[in-house]
Amino acid sequence: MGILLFGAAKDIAGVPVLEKPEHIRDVATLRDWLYEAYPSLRQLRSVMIAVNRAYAADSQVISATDEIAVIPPVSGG
Amino acid sequence: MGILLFGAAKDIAGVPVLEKPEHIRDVATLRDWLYEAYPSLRQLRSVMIAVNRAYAADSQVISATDEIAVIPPVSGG
Amino acid sequence: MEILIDIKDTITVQEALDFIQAPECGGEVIFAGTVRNHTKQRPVLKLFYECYEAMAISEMQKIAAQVAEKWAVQRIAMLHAVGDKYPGDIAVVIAVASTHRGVAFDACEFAIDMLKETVPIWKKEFFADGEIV
Amino acid sequence: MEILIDIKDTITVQEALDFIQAPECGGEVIFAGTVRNHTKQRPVLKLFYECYEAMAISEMQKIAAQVAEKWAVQRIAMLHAVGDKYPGDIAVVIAVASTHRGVAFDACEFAIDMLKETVPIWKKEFFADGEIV
Repeated sequence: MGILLFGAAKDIAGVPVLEKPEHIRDVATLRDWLYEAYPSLRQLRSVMIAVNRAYAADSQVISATDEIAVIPPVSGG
Repeated sequence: MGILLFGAAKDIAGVPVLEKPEHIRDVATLRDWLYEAYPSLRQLRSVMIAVNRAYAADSQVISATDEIAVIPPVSGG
Repeated sequence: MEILIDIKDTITVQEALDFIQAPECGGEVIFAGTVRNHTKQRPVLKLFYECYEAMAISEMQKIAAQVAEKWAVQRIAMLHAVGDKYPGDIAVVIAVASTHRGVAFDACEFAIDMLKETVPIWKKEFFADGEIV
Repeated sequence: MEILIDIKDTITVQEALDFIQAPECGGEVIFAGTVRNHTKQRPVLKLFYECYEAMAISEMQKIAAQVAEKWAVQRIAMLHAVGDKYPGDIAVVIAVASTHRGVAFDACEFAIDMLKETVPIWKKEFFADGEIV
């Protein structure tokens, strides 16, 4: 599955979905890859990763069928 | 003017208005007289006196034209 | 601070909300007190509210003045119903609008706490077993 | 605890109130967040809210579950609007009903604070001077 992007992260990447590179196996690796591919993401106060619709710790393993999303600082309400 | 009674104080006195005896010159004397006339008032958690629509201290002087009210514990809301 | 204070037979949350909503505010907090169908597990048929109206209005104005002194609140509505009220009916509404939601929560809770302590309104409870307290 | 959670184009305080009102509760606290016509003194034309809906619903459910764990709350409604919203429009409503008003205030404030921290919803601000943030 692809990587869903929202809010400021979507604006920075310029697309709402990214293809997930094969080598990414956990959240920490995903975040490193995102920062490399889109350095402007570092300007955000935080970049959380959601795996299967729940906030995920850096150590969480990512499998091919997981729904992955990039969550910039939320601003609802 | 008479003395207005509300809530439980009205139920105890059995009337919504009492005549104010001539000798009553301040709030403390009024309360003493009320307790004497209607001993059941002592069962209430509190008996406040309002003079001209504001809570009055015991020392407050009462004049003939003042609007006096007996305020048992309130229970609005 | 804009203030709406009213005591009447029937009150609604909507009229309080209509009064406090303003495009310069961002947070509205509303407390609605409704008649419960029980008090300490005893079934309640109805409540009857009476008030010393002139003084009640005056005490509600004092509460609004205290709110204005303590907090940056733009608008407040304080409504109380009187007469026979049945389970589910609205007895009291306090609505506060502020730029900051924390302020609106604090001011609204303060206003209802004060109302219950100082405003000369009394309720009689009519229990299902026939007792009236 | 009864729970209503919804994310849609238009939300109203009334639908939240209709859901939480029940004759066994006595205190209802409602927070309504409306679009302000300014942010830090800069005029705002409109907001645009987008959300990651499936996760937003899930996070709102988690907040409701935490409320149920912490407080004796009977009913809670959590509604959020999405799309274009103009000054005065309602963006979010949290409504809580409890037997005890202090509980309802605490739970309602907790729920809106948590929503603003954890629920994946984002707003864009369209300022009168043309900037979009």
